[in-house]
Amino acid sequence: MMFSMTGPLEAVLFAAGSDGLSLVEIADVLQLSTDEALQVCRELQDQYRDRNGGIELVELAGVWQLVTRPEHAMYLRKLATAPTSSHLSNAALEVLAIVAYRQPISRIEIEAIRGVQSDRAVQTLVHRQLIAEVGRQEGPGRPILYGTTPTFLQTFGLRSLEDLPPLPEEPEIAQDLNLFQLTPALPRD
Amino acid sequence: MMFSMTGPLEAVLFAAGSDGLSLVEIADVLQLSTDEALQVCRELQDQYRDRNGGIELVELAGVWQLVTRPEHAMYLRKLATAPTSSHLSNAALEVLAIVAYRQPISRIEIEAIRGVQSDRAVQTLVHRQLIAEVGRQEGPGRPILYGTTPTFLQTFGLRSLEDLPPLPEEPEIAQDLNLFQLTPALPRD
Amino acid sequence: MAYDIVLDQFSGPLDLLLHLIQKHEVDIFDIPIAKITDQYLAYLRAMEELSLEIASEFLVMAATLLAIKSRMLLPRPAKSGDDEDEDSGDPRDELVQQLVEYQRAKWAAAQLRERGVLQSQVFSRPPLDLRPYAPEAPPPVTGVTLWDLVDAFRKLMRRIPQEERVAEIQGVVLSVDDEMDKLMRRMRILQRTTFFQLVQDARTRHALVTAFLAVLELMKAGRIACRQLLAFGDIEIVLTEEAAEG
Repeated sequence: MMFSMTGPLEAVLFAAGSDGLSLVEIADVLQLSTDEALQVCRELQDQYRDRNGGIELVELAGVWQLVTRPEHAMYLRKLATAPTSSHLSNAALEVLAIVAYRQPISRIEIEAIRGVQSDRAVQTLVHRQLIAEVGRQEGPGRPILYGTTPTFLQTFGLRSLEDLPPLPEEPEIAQDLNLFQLTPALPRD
Repeated sequence: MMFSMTGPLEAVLFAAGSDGLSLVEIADVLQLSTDEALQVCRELQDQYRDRNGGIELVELAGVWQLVTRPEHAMYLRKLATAPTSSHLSNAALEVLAIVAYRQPISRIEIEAIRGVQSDRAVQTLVHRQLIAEVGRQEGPGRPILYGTTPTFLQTFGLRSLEDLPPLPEEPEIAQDLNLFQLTPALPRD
Repeated sequence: MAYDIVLDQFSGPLDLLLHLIQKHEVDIFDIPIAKITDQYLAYLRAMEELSLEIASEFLVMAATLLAIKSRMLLPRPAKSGDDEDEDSGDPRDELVQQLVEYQRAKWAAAQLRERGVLQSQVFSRPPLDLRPYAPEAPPPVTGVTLWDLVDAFRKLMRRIPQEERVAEIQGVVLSVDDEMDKLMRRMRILQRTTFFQLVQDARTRHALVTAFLAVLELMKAGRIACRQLLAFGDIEIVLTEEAAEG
């Protein structure tokens, strides 16, 4: 019975990503006691050792997480400097455009505009130092707010954000603005 | 030699996470030919199958990536949000199915099959990047032609459009009418 | 019998027709058109009684059914060579063809739904931060211009459904205080801007009112200053409290 829980453990540790999980969290998710959870962790550790694969299970400061085995670092270096990394994907470009014009903005807001998950693109742009955390939003979870960086300005040859070309028209918003009578109605001829 | 490359492959796929890697990228990072890379991928797939652990290797839309095995979903739901969290309406699914099987196709043609206006469903699908403009039809107004996207393949777990189940023959379908029962939640008289 | 299934449940008139055909276990290639037409109209009438709006497509289909029904009652026209061939066929043919095609679409939609559910049981992990493996700064982005950026934005705006462009982002309750913080954050980046630029992401009337009130509050507090160079011109907003908070 214990043995069969290494599968679920591997799955939850994998999905938890670089945050890892504490023993208490593991026990909670797998519905085991912490003693049992510890046993399953050790079991999975042994399995990885025997398999001699690409990943292993480590405990750091009370947090269990899956990591790549150090002997494969050379391949990760290759991955980090792969040729694909000198250009931006369409998704990344789109996210960058949103951040440029709507900053500061959270990832959730970016995703609401794009209609698709954008965590990868956001991460890429942070990594490329084109956008960066500029604050936290008030409210539950205090999500990170992103803004563009000096590298962004350099990359696109801008002196400042004011140099950004004006946004294309959005008729709906223009209509709403009229309510405030800030501008005279457009002349009709 | 082949066998020992599954470790490095696992490490780089683990690092790539939800980005996944194309066969070309894998070959480049592992310094193999694409044929060899494909062989290593299949080998790792077999290893996962034999191990019966928590993760597996899948190919979606031409990208190889590690994912958790579906049978562990119950543990993961506590932990993570599902990738396709927001579900599609019946109307949107119908439009998507028509585009998937009949692409490239215009909105007018979609509406002819469904017998009902479909502009909203089409817009939703475009926004969610499940379908996209792939060209223009010849003729008056040059209507937009739609096709499915890589996001579509990923969302529905397809390697390519060839993975779509073949449409049933006409007579067959007539007998299968009970496939289309309304959702069981509805009261039947 | 209660027509307790709202028409909304049907994605269109063909869907409703298929439901009726299935419920009465009739052959799709030999539809008892009088019976099905009556049933169909009864659904529409029930909807009317419930004062629910009936999409025009449902009414068009009702007219089509009635037309087929009346043509079924007429004796078959004698074969006259010049007449259009379709006219001499079964009046139901076109509808049957449509139903069969639509049924295939429904079948495919059901397949997709199933696969979508299966796929939603599968989870991945965020990519590893590879920065430690690439000690030098990431290679500069090349081959992308400002116009690519603007173009990306323009395409994005085209992709967003009309009604969603003004949709509020969910779960965000707008308060003037929060809005003031947000505007100040933006002002610190922009230093000076116009009112329109500052509030450009106010996507609803409510958001715009909140933004406007926030601007007034910030003016009152002397944290920003506004000026209008031309009558009816854009209002320029300048950050004035920079030294205080940096």
